[in-house]
Amino acid sequence: PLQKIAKLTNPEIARYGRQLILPGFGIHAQMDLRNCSMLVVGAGGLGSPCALYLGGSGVGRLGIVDHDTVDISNLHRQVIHNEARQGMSKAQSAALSVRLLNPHCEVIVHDLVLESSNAQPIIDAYDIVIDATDNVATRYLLNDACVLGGKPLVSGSALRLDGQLTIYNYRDGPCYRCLFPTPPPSETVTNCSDGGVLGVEQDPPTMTLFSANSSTMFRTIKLRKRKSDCIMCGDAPTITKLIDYVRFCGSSATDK
Amino acid sequence: PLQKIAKLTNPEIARYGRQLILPGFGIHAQMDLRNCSMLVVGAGGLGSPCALYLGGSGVGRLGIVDHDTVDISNLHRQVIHNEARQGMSKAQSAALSVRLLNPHCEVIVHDLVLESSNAQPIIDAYDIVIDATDNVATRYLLNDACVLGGKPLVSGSALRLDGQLTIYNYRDGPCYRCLFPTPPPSETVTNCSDGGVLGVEQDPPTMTLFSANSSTMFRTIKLRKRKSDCIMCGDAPTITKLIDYVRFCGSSATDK
Amino acid sequence: MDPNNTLRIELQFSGGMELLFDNQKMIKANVPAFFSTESTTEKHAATIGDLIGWIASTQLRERPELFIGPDGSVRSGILVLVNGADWELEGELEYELEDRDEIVFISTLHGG
Amino acid sequence: MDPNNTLRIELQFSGGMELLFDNQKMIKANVPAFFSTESTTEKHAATIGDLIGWIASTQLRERPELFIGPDGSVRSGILVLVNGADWELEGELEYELEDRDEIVFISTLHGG
Ligand SMILES: [Zn+2]
Ligand SMILES: [Zn+2]
Repeated sequence: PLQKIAKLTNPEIARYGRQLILPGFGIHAQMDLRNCSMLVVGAGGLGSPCALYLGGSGVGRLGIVDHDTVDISNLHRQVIHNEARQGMSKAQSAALSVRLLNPHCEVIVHDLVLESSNAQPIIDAYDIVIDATDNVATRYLLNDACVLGGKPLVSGSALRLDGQLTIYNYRDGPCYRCLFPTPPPSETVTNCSDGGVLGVEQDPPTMTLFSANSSTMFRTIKLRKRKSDCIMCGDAPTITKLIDYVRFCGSSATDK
Repeated sequence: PLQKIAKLTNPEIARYGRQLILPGFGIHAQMDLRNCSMLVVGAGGLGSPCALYLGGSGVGRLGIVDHDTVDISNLHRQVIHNEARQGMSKAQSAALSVRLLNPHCEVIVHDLVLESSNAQPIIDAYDIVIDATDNVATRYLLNDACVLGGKPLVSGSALRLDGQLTIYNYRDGPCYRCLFPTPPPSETVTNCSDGGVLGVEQDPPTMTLFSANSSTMFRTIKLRKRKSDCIMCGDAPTITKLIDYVRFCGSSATDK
Repeated sequence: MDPNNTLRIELQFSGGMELLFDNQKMIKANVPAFFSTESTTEKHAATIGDLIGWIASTQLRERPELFIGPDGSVRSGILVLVNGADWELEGELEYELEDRDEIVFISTLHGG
Repeated sequence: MDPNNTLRIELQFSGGMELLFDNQKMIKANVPAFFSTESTTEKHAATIGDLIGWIASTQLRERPELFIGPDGSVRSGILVLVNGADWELEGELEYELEDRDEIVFISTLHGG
């Protein structure tokens, strides 16, 4: 686990000074960031700004999971990569950019596909998990591993001009399965990977919606609490270890 | 002016392919971007994502104005720069990053302070102007130059955890002076340069507010139309060339 | 209670749901205030459950299975909001519609 | 019309305005429904102009000049919303308050 420190170094104070004087943020929030490890799953459209801003702002340890390689067709919105890095692992490329921005952030590259067989120890090693992936099977996998590991899951998704942002498994709020006990029929899942959203989330449990082509671009929705009969996070859970998520979600789950 | 092209090259089609298949975007929107020149004024907290995403998405020509140099205390949120570029002009550094991301975007560096004496020809050379600056005097300067030059002005601002986004001088909507005929008293202006927001804007004229610490994080406000008695964009304008904005706004205008 | 009454309900669609409704993000619908209770002639006040069936049969232009599930609720992966709140807080299918309610159907997104 | 009536007005503050009000982003205020017309004993229905003066004298803890201008309107750089819309669309100072109105005061931001 990340070794906690008791005070910032002088170079850190110089770097984060503008945040330190922010009312409602300050030294305590900066120390919380510095002593926190976060795992960003996916270094694509959502993972790009996510990793850049988290790394820049002073997260102590940042894990980046992605098995894909940088392709020219990614660069129109995956701004953490660049043209010279075509063919490089996206996790590697994202880590390079974060290290150039902030050498104080310890970046860990997970150049792999997250699966039932390997997810739990990786999730367990971080304090907070951020789902920036684009398929249903990984969403259920991350949800279950986060419930089993007791980690909050920040889940972002985007499609075309719409975006959604939710925190699951946090402060008596729901897990992903409380909201969506069964996966959608495979024919309803489109993984277009185009669009974008980033935001902040709060108590009580809410979902934030973004839509660039409606008159009310943003709305915040009050969500249910944790469901006592949820098979994952409820009072008597029936799932106690990771399952086969590709089978659970049907054939479309890992399509892109 | 930017030379218009009639069709995309094959490398461009490969790069922007994911956008080209986006419903409601497609080839026409991509051509509009490609044949458009935009000026981003300010390469700081708001200018960073702005320049990266506009450059990546395929704007034909992107001008970047900033006279500041990269400082270590900028890097916590000005993610277009990096640690090795300390001391480099921010406009230069931002241009480097955009070129690495997308060599198809023609990036023009304006390493200068925008003033009454030099603003008009620079503004006139672009199709759309984006105000990502942090002081009142420059907001009025950009507003007036955009009204005189007939350019839409996309104005973003952020302070602490709040953000505001508006398009001025566009499709019979108001200019900045229609909303704010006189500058605020100097003691009310804080240029804390901390926070962040980015978004999209629409007909009718609206302002989008972002607040990370209120329960309704986002709201969209319907704005007045252009005011016929506005001294800048009204039916009988009394300002017909750029004025002294530092004097107009009082001493605080260019403080940081 | 006049059984010919209708309720003015604002239906909204998001996250791709609108593609099933001719790309309309919003429909102002006049929904019957009462529905027949199954296998009797009695009528009961319209619930969200009734609304879902009514939408599937009167508003949907294509592929109702992308909207309604075999159990008569919305298919999995759709979140329903009643006046801005998760419908689970309002009784889900049993919630009785009121005049001028706003009901939102959101399909979960899976882009990254 | 009972001149002792009050209107329930929800005041919101944004863009730093809240710092003038003990960091409250929202205040549920009971505002007099009628105000005296200057230099007469007559009363008139409360307008936003009256509300601004009332806020400055009853709600503001410090530095009222950061809220109210010398002309009795808000100081420059503050945008006022009436039920979500720019107050210019509603008559600005002359708008007559209604019970349960939501009035938002937004200071323009100048961070970049
Ligand atoms: Zn659950
Ligand atoms: Zn004007």
